[in-house]
Amino acid sequence: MIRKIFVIFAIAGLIMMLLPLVVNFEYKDSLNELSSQYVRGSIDDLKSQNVVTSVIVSYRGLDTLGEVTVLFLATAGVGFLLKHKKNKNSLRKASELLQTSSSFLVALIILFGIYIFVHGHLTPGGGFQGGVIIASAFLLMILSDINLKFNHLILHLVESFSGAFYVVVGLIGLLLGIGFLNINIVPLGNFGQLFSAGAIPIVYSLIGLKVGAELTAILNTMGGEQ
Amino acid sequence: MIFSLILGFILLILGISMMLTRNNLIKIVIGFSIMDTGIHLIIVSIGYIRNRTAPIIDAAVNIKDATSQVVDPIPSALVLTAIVIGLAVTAVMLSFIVEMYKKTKSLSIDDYQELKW
Amino acid sequence: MDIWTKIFYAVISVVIATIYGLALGGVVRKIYARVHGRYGPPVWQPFIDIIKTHAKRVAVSHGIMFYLGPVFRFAGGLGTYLFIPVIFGSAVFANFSMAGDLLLVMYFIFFGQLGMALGAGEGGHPYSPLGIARGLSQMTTFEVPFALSVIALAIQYHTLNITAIVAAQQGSILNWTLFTNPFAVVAAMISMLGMNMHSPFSIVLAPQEIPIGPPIEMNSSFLATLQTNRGLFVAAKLILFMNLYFGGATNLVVMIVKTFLIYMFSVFVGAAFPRFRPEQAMRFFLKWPTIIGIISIIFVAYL
Amino acid sequence: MVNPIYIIILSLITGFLLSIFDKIGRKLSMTIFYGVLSFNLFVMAIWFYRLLVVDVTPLLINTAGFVAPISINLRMGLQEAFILLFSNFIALFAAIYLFKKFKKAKISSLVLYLILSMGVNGLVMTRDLFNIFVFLEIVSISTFALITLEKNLKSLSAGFKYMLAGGVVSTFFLLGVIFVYYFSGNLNLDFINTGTFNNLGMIAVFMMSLGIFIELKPFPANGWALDVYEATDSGIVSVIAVVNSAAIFYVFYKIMPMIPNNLLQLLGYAGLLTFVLSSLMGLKQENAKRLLGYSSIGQMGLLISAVVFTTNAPEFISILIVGGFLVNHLLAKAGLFWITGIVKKEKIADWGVLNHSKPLLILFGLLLFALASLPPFPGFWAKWEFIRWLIMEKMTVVAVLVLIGSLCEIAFLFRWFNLAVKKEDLQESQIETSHSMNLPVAFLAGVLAVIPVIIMKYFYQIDLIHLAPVIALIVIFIIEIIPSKIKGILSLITLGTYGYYLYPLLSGLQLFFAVIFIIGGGIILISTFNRKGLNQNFYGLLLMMILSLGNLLIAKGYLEFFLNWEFMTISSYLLFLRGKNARNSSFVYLIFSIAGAYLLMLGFAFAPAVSSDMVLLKSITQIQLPLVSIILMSLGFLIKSGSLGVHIWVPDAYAEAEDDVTALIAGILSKVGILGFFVLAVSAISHKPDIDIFYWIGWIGVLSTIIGAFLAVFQEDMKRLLAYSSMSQIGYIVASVAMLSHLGLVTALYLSFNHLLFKGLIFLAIAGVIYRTKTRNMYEMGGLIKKMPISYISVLIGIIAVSGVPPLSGFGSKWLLYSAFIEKGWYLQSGVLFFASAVSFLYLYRLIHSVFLGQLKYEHQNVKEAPIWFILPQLIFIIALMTISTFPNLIIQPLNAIVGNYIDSSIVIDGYKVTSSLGYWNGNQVMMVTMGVFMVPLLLLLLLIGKTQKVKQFNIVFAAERPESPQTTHVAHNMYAHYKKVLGGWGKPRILSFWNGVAEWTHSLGNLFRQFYTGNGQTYILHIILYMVVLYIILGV
Repeated sequence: MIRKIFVIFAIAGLIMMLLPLVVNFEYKDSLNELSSQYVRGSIDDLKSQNVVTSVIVSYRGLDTLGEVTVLFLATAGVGFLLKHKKNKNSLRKASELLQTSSSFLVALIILFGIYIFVHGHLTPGGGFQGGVIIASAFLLMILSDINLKFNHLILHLVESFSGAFYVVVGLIGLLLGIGFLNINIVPLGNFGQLFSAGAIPIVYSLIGLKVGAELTAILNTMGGEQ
Repeated sequence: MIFSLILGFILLILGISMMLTRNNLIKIVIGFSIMDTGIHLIIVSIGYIRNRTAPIIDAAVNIKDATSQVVDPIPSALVLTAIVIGLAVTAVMLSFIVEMYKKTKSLSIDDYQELKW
Repeated sequence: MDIWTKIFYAVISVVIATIYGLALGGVVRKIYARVHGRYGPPVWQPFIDIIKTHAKRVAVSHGIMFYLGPVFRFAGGLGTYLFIPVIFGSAVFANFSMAGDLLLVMYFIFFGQLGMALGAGEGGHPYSPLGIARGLSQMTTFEVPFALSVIALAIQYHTLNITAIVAAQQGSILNWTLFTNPFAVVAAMISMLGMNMHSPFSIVLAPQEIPIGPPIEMNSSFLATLQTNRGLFVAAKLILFMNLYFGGATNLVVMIVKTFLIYMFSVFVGAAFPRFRPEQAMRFFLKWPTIIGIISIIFVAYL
Repeated sequence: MVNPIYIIILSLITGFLLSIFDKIGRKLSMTIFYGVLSFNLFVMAIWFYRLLVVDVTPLLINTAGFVAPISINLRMGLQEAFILLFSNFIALFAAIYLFKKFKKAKISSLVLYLILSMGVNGLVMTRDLFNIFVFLEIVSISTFALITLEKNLKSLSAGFKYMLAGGVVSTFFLLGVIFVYYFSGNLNLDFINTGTFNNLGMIAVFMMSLGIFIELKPFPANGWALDVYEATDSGIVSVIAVVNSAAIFYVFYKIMPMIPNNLLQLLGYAGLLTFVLSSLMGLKQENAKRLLGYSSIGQMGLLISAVVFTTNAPEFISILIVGGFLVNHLLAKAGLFWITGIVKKEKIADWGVLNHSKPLLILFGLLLFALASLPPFPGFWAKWEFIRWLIMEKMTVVAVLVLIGSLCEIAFLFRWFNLAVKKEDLQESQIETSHSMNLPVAFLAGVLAVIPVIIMKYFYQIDLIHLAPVIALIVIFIIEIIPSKIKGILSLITLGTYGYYLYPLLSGLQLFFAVIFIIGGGIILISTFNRKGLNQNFYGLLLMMILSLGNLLIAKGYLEFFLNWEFMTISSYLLFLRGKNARNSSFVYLIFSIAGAYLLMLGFAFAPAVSSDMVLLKSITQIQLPLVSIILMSLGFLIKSGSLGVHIWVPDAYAEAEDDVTALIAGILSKVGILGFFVLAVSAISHKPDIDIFYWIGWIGVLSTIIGAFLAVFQEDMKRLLAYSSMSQIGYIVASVAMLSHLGLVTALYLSFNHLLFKGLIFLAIAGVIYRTKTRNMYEMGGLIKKMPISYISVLIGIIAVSGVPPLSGFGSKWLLYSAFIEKGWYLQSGVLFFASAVSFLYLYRLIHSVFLGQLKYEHQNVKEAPIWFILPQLIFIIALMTISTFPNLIIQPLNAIVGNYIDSSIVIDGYKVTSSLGYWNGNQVMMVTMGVFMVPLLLLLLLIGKTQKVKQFNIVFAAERPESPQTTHVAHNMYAHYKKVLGGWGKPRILSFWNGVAEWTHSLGNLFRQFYTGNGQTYILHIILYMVVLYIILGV
């Protein structure tokens, strides 16, 4: 009972604290200096159509590297926590419909995923989104065949090397003396084209592969759990 | 669009209330996810500017005058990171629950307080 | 002054004081007997006792400390006496008072008591430590009013030099401490009752429970030494009180009269009152006499 | 110069690839793993060196080819290098510590660990708010996973609670960050100006700061942290408690400029509250790791308050304070956590098992001392400066609370230490350990030991002679394998050399105390030659104590004085602890001593500065000490001298110490409080305080004498009896000093010297008796005069000197005492003193009678005289006593001259005759007369009964019957029962009850507060949210 009162008090206090932020909130009517620089820079310096991608991969590349690391940690952590132990035939088999449809959908979804991360600098999307889509394809496979076994080694290799290459790509910039995670290490190309925005597509592809592999690994570990 | 901000805050409060009141571990994690989602909504709403388009400089945007036509790209970039991190935390939390459940066969948070004082 | 002359004078002084003290003891016994309705021993009985005990053939000793106990005791009596100027203005009776002041005398009293207690302790008789424990305990309590009274004197006369204190009381009877600071005298006189260990403060020697108290194991010459000392020591104490509170003495006769009267006070009280239990006696000293002592200090220091 | 960003790059690449390498072999992956961690440490070491020595300009590392704020940048400045140096150091050594576990664990654990270490580096270096969030999450997630290195229910549920709490907290941090961005349009710390924020902006800053702040585990929003500390593997928990905490603390430090001042102050107080309460709660803690957990959150709280409250301080001071606390916490805590892993005992009561491994026990002690902020470890200097700074800033309450917290912390830490040292290990279990686990601990302790030298040399320029006590300790420790006697001789030589070194530096008062400390110490030291075998850990401590006492005399300024004061406290505590049953007694001693030291520290903090090139004993005469300073310092000195009210440590400590140590303590250590009072007195003579505080100190001294005497009367244990006697005697000295008159000071010095002689004498004699009879209870002895005549003579002379009976020097002290008191006008006091002096006869007689006189017990029929090594120093003391009794000039004249430096003499010395305004005393003549009057009856008796009849034991006049046994015949037990009756209700131990009450209440209070930690994860979230709300409300009001 006392607990409830405290909970109510806590929630009420929280609302009281946050309410001014909502009530007095006003949208900005122009970009601030920093974001204007980003928009201009994305067009002029990075030749990247998608400003958000520019921010993610280039300007705030360190964040993204961290983000990738976090995901990697989650994979490692989940793997560390859970044991791989497959318990066969304990679950109901997937329906015919799911099995059949998944068999041809998977390839399409993977293709779509690849499209998404390759075009990250041009259209909405990017490595993370693409990776998630790819993983969803594998989720579909797991759902359709619960006893499915993925080749761990390949997942592993993809995951590890894509991550490592990402860092190496960043390292190249540092070695060239133009700064860690600089995407200027390959020609920038022309604005609006697939091969533009320097190393952004490369980075995003690596991220896409990594995220796809990692999420699949997580799903695999969790799915294999009893 | 201020609606999305309000919604974000509502989700935030809702998530927290859920974490504070639900007894089931899974539900607490769901509460956490809801709270997280609320934050993500708030982040996105922050960068919004009225009557502007997404920060993608394609045909819809005049390159010369891009800065006055697009919304703030930074929150959008940040939210991506935040989502991924939220996902990672949720994944680890769930695997904790799986392991804990294996040990005690209980999903009630009240059954996990042997460490105290 | 030549040191040999000094010693010669001291010997005379000691002999006189001892004889006087012993005689006083005889008188007391007589008085007690009369109060009890008996005839009582002759006044010179103490002398006879001493000679008799000395004449014992067998002297049992329990060890060196036992042997030295009476020595300490007698040395304590001698020393105490010798550090007190007996007769104001007399070279013969000035003793060795130039070596120290009132504090020295007060602490030298302990010398004999401590030595005696040690000697008696080695005797190994359980009654000795019992008596000593009581005696020492009682001593701690009656010393309090006495000390307070001495402090009052020090405040009053701005000195702890006994000769100077006596000198300050000369001239008129009204200059006596008895009249200038009556509270101090009352406190001191009550504590003297304890010091003399007459009834009601005689539990230390309580003959029924612990036959004759600490010196129970003492025999022959050991006992005789103690008895001799008792005479000297009583005399020393009385002279000290006379000096401090009753104007001192300028000649032997005055001294004998005054000390006799002072002694009679404790004798009369002793004859009239029954004995206290140890804790009663000690509580008594810590209550009224102490308060009076404090009053005496306040009286001279702050009023 | 290696760019620090390579730490991140290398860690990430290897992190990503480590599991691939592991497929080849665990050896390879392990090599790479440790290689990277070493690389990190190496990089930070060279950067730290560079920034410290070569060029202090910080390095700014931009990423992505753009400058900040467009891109995220990292910073490598001195502070970052400092934090990361230690963090990487601990990370590497924790990994080494975990070597065996890592060898068997899944490869993911190594990966997680590597990334965790990377995250910490990034967290410290990054200057971007959102990037902080990212790195924070990296650190958190890897930590969450690593908590389950030992996968059991405890660690799982603790980890889960941690995740819930961490999740909520970081959500609020993120919310704050995003709104900060909204209001400032920037995320880079160097480009955000919160000064321009409106109220809404402040809410954002509030949430952001609280997000970080709660990660630092403030009370009561820290239950999760405690559970994690308790449940996690020792190696991992050391990383969590130390590396993570340091990094997050640094994040807090980074965002501090953004936090508005009122919030900052509030957080400072919240940190302080955490420190005090967690120390309080630790008192009730029985679980070793949870205990360290309480200590950790306390230390973090202290760090926060230190960093908040010293924002305005000069750089020199703030570096010393914050850096000192930080390093202290990092190193000591990590080492202690590792030891918990080695010992593998959950309950601190089971830690007696450490006795099986002496080196480990010593390391444990070292780390514990460091954690307790005792000198010479870094925390000591930090605390000293912190308190001074707080007082200077008029934050007295904060200073007091810090000290109270520290005291509680010391209480629970040392209860643990005492259990480890003294508790018998009943299960006879062994400690299983390996070099990979021991070495990190040892290395850490080594680093901790080196830092003080740096601080002393570079920060303070303290003369390294003040390290002599520690050096002596270490040297003797190294040569521990040689026999005890040789070590004893070496110690004597050391003392001699030290005295020779000291002599030219000393004069007056210093010289007097040097004689007491060094010569007195040397004489008593002879008695320790009786010890057999190796006798480990003894002479080092002994030397440490005596040298620190000597150093007190040449200390310049307050700090050096206090440093040696603490050395003295530590060494004496450890000496006490050596006693067989000294677990509780030494603990009480330590707590009281430390409390006293803290009072002293406060007192010094209030005092105006003194010139630093003059000895404190001299420079203090030139300044006016403020009243509060005098009061605080007097309280400290009163505790040390065991005065009334704070005397309860005295009897047990004296009684339970080893017997020769007791002599040393009573003879020498008890004078150190007196030295303290002299420091106060020489200042107060020339600068009278506004209120006559010394009058009350005088009363305390006077009451100590009487109550100490009475307490002594009722003891059965002779060492306790003598302990109370010391309390009584020291009371005389304190009262005499407090008079501040010439005669008073002379008396105090005279008494001190005398006390050394007679207490040293008696305690040594008693030590011999105990050595032979193996008991301390007086009623179990008796009649020993025949078996141990020399000891008897020693005690006899000793008690004559104590009691003040002429002709020995004791009377001189009594004469001076009463003269001084009456002259001063303290009449009632002198009445009480007289009473006390009379009461002292009771216990002195009891002592000598019960032990040496009366009936010899059967079991002591074959007891021999005490060993020569006990007798020898006794003879020296006897000779000294007799000499100054016969020729009092030898001592009175120099003392008169010493005190004459400060105040005009009021006595006349003419030959052997001393004349005061009241009376006179001729010690020589008294001696002669006494000799004379003693000889007269002796010769008489010899003449009359030259031959006595020797009789056997029991041949006594006992109502014609023989007594049964010596036990019943020997009247000794409860000897003064009748006096108890007299005292009635006055005889109750009220002060003891009072302190017991204090202890009980403190523990109950601690227990009350820790009920917050219900163990329920949900409640912990509630705490966090309520904490924010409450703080917000406080801030709004």
